Amino acid sequence: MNMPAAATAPPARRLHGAIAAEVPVSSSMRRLELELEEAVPFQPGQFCMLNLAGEPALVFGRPFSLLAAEGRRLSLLYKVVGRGTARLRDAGVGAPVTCLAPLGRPFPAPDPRPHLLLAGGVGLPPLLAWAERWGRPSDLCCAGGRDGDDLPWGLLGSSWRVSVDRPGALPAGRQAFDGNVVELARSLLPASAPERVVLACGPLPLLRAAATLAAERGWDCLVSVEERMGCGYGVCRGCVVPRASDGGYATACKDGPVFEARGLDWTRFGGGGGT
Amino acid sequence: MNMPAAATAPPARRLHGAIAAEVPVSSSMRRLELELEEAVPFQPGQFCMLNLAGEPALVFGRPFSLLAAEGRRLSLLYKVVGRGTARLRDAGVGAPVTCLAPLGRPFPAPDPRPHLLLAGGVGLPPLLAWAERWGRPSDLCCAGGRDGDDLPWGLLGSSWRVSVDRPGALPAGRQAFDGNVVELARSLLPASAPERVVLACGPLPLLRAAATLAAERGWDCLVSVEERMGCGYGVCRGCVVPRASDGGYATACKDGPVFEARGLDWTRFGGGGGT
Amino acid sequence: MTALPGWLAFDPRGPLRLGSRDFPGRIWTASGCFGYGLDGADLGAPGRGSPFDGLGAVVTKTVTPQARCGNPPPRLWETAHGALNSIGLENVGLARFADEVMPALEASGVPYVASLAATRPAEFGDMARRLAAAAGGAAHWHGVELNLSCPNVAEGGVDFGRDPAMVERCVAAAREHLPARALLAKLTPNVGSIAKLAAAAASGGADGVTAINTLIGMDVDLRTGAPVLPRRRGGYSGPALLPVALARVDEIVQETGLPVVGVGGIATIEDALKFFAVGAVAVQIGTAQMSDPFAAADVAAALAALR
Amino acid sequence: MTALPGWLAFDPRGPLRLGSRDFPGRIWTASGCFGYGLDGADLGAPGRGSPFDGLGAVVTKTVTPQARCGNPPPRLWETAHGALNSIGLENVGLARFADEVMPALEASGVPYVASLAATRPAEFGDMARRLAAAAGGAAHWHGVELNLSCPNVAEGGVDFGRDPAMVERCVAAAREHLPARALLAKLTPNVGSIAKLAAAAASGGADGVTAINTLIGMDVDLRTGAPVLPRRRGGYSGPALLPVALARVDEIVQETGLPVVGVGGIATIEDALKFFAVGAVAVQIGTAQMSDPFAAADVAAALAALR
Ligand SMILES: Cc1cc2nc3c(=O)[nH]c(=O)nc-3n(C[C@H](O)[C@H](O)[C@H](O)COP(=O)(O)OP(=O)(O)OC[C@H]3O[C@@H](n4cnc5c(N)ncnc54)[C@H](O)[C@@H]3O)c2cc1C
Ligand SMILES: Cc1cc2nc3c(=O)[nH]c(=O)nc-3n(C[C@H](O)[C@H](O)[C@H](O)COP(=O)(O)OP(=O)(O)OC[C@H]3O[C@@H](n4cnc5c(N)ncnc54)[C@H](O)[C@@H]3O)c2cc1C
Ligand SMILES: Cc1cc2nc3c(=O)[nH]c(=O)nc-3n(C[C@H](O)[C@H](O)[C@H](O)COP(=O)(O)O)c2cc1C
Ligand SMILES: Cc1cc2nc3c(=O)[nH]c(=O)nc-3n(C[C@H](O)[C@H](O)[C@H](O)COP(=O)(O)O)c2cc1C
Ligand code: FES
Ligand code: FES
Repeated sequence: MNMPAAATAPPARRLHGAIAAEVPVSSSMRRLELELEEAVPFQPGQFCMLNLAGEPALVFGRPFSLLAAEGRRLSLLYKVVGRGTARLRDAGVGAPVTCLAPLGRPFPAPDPRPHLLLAGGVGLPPLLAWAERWGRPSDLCCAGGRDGDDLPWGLLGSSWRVSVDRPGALPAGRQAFDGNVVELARSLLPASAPERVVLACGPLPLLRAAATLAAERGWDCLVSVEERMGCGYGVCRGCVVPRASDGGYATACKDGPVFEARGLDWTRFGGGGGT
Repeated sequence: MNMPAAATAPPARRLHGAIAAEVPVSSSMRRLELELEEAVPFQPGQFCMLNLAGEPALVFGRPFSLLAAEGRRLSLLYKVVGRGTARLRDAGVGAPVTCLAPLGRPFPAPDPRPHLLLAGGVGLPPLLAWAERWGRPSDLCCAGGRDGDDLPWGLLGSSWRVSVDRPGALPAGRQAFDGNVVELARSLLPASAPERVVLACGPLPLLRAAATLAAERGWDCLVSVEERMGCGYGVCRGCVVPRASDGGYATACKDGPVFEARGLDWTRFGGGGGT
Repeated sequence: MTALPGWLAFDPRGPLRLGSRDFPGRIWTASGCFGYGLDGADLGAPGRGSPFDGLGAVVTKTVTPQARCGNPPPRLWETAHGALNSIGLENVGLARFADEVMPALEASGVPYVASLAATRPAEFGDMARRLAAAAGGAAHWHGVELNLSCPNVAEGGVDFGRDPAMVERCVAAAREHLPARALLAKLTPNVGSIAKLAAAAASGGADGVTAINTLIGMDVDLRTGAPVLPRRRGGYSGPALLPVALARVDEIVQETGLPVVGVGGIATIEDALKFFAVGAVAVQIGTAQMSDPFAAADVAAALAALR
Repeated sequence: MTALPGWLAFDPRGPLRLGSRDFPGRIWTASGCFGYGLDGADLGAPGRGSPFDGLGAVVTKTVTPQARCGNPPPRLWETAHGALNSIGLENVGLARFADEVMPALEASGVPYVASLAATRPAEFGDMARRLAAAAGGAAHWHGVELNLSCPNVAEGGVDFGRDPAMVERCVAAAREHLPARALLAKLTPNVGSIAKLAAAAASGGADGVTAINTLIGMDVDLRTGAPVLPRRRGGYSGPALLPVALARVDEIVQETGLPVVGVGGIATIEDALKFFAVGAVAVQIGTAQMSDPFAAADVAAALAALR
């Protein structure tokens, strides 16, 4: 197989810090900026485990992909889906946090082949970061949302193609495909389209559909999985995904979250992460 | 025995409401005002069980004496001593609460004898309420604090005599006795002083000392006890104090919190409430 | 939660038949957390209902053959995620229960289950016989729950209730005198296999089991280094207990198929539905009922309101 | 907490002798929650220390005679007050542990205790023999903890560890081959009398016991009505467990006087001091170590800093 070399990951640190900014960027997505004690160099696809200090009700940290780092400021995008993210929204600027970052195996740096980026839901941030760092005009970037309001248009450069589950109001000058993001990609890439490396991040059905598309065409496909995590740094074996090779499991936090799609056993996937 | 008739208590209700105001009234004491769905008529010495809505970390409600009621606004005074009171302080105006009130047997309405009020720490609010409602010039009102800053001077009318554990700065024109509040009363009431009804509220050592003083002089003495409470309305049998008559227990929330001192067995008191 | 989940195997809004009795609902209050079912009616207000509205049953505070004055205070301690108690089965005794409490309950019309504790099978039989004799015609007396699991009494209590053979004999002794009441055995979670205890209760003739009583728990006062409860360890209840109670109910249902009344950490309609999901036929609300006398009534109302 | 409480019966800042071994400290990490003690060293930074600073021991993930790939996901579930896990003892097996993990630990200099699980006494004996043979001279290998209490494996696990006679035989079988290591038996709280298990472990030759492993717990996904864990019930750990663990440690200390290593819900120096108050000789940090790799090191540092 002709896989791109994985970018080398800088070491993770436990960092103290505080919430520096917290703003909505779409009807469902919010941008969180943390001011930490140190800068966090990272590779797109890596994530952090975030703890709100003094919240004994939250037993585990929460994994979030890293979006951007400027000096000691680290940014991510998140959706409020449960009690941890609700507290994050309500904590307010200045609230103390601890953060393990950067964690996990990132998406690879680009090779000469063009890429197909498939992002859905909270799978968008790492692919936004990848496109920002490494995207080329030849790459096709597709993002899926529930409706027009759901997507952070201000962050999606004009090169991003967009699909929505429910048509609705879109910003002036923008268009959206009516369907899911893999259907959008299929509509743009006929069976005869030249080889691309697929990078996919989003809920399990998206990853499955991306893997199927890639398999049909014989393309390489890298998926970033969402699994429930305990430690985030490889010690608890809680965040596993089924490995194709041997019936065993790989950890999403350390062996992943980015995996070659064909390295995973898609028939044994659990219901741990996104639906 | 020649006990004053207990004032009849209005029925308790579960009331929804919200925090309407929350202000410091001394270095350690804060005034909380609740806006409830209904007015709460009460007798001094009665209390409420207060729950911050949506705080699953607090298993039980917190008991607080009732200070004042104006229309649907109910006021109390509290000190931050643990996690419940800390959350109360931090909850902010508008935070939803539920409140069971008014609960418990109040202090009795006055009879012809003059009274001696002995208040310490968070035992002050019910006696403030009593003095406000029923106090006469012949009553002697004594309040004890840790130091000059500890006492809510704005609420203590000039008739209140004050003792402090540690001398320190006092407001202009005010004086304080150096010692505890029962010592203050002894210094003002020689052994030959005429009969008084003692009303005491505060930590256990204060109640003990008040009971001893009253016993020495053959006076009636009513004490309001602080016990850890579960339900506050008599169903859990968690808040008991030892009864003198039969080796059994009475509930602080329903049989009390106000008891005749001689009805309690002071040798079997636990360490549940204030120290 | 606004609609009845489609996955439910039965409609929990309906009445419940246990043994030969029909209970008017499946949301009950737990023993020891709502007294004898005689307090709190006055907490309601015109138009706002009463704490008893919609309850399937009040399980009364456990009574023993003789009155007990209970343990010395402090008896309650809140921990970060639950509560510790060491009440020590303070109760009015069977005679006053039969002569005073039951007539008052009958007068109020609240459906109730009498909770009984004793230290020998024969004593359970005797209590059952006396109750049946005193209140044979009581219309609102739906059942008896045998408390085989109180951690806070010195003689017997949990140890007693951990032996399947003993559980079977206690149930059998009570069953004999209670042909017309639902008979439940309340089990302790402080045991290896709770399903074995449940099976023993069924062999003794129980119509079902109640699970769980409190876990054994403890806290220390860091100022003194001493246990916060005079008897060192007490019963641990409240929110922290829910996953344990759910697992124990599941264990019993999966291994025995018996009707189980679930209890432990339940405070909301969502909590209750989790117990129905694993097969509980009814649920009881304990600690939550203490901090809010309307807790169970609110859950019953929320359940009734599900579309 | 800034000063060492006056009520402490011993100075928990000092080293600990267990059997024939001296441990450099009394704050340990718990098995399964910090891997093999080989991850996380890189999380430290110059001037900010490492997660291993000040630890009395890392108890490594339980290993079994053969490697295991563990249970299907999801394996973890956060509840309102704790965590459920169903890892299923995924581990590299004894051979790789002895050949790869122990040499790496020796190289790193971290004090460690090897956790072993098996399904028969003879198997425990065999594992102990193989470890002793492979690593007889290992300087940082302080002890062995026999995991007699894992709730997440089908064959054996908790049931096995609930029988005092079996506990005694397992300990005795391992003891024979481990004269020079501290030997601990890790006990389950899902039992009536944990003190009886502890006494049995002592009869088998254990130098002390570790208490507690996880409670049995469960949660349900309200969208589907199904258990959140594929194997329905799992191990319940974290903050909710603390009062239960404290009570179980107290029970063992009061009834047997054995050295107990306390574990369950510990996250702070205050939590640790509660266990020392009831007589634990050391404590382990499990779930808290997962959410913060410095949890145990921070507690050790806080303890060392007490005046
Ligand atoms: C590698 C990785 C990167 C992620 N990046 C992002 C991101 O950039 N932005 C974003 O909004 N979300 C991201 N997620 C999902 C995010 O972690 C969850 O939405 C979040 O943990 C939910 O927490 P909660 O307390 O609000 O939800 P609750 O449901 O209350 O959480 C309960 C538990 O389940 C876990 N959990 C719940 N949903 C998920 C999920 N979908 N995936 C993994 N664990 C879950 C929580 O972490 C927690 O342990 C990522 C997940 C992973 C694994
Ligand atoms: C009848 C009565 C009237 C009271 N009136 C007042 C008042 O007017 N103002 C005021 O500030 N305080 C009053 N108190 C004391 C007040 O209830 C406690 O300070 C408060 O419950 C502490 O809660 P916490 O969560 O901050 O403390 P924590 O220590 O975190 O509370 C843990 C548990 O212990 C209980 N508890 C802790 N301290 C006490 C105590 N001294 N007495 C009873 N329970 C306690 C709490 O209610 C809770 O259940 C009164 C107590 C009683 C019994
Ligand atoms: C203060 C208190 C008193 C209790 N008394 C009894 C009792 O008398 N009989 C009994 O069977 N259970 C008793 N219990 C146990 C409860 O009925 C219930 O089984 C347990 O608390 C778990 O449920 P919960 O978490 O909803 O409280 C008591 C519990 C508490 C908190
Ligand atoms: C994810 C996870 C994995 C665990 N694996 C093991 C194990 O392999 N062996 C063992 O003896 N205990 C294991 N435990 C139990 C812990 O060591 C500890 O006894 C228990 O979790 C209670 O402590 P805590 O509340 O600090 O986590 C595990 C616990 C968790 C949460
Ligand atoms: S979350 Fe612990 S190993 Fe991945
Ligand atoms: S607090 Fe429940 S009876 Fe007094």
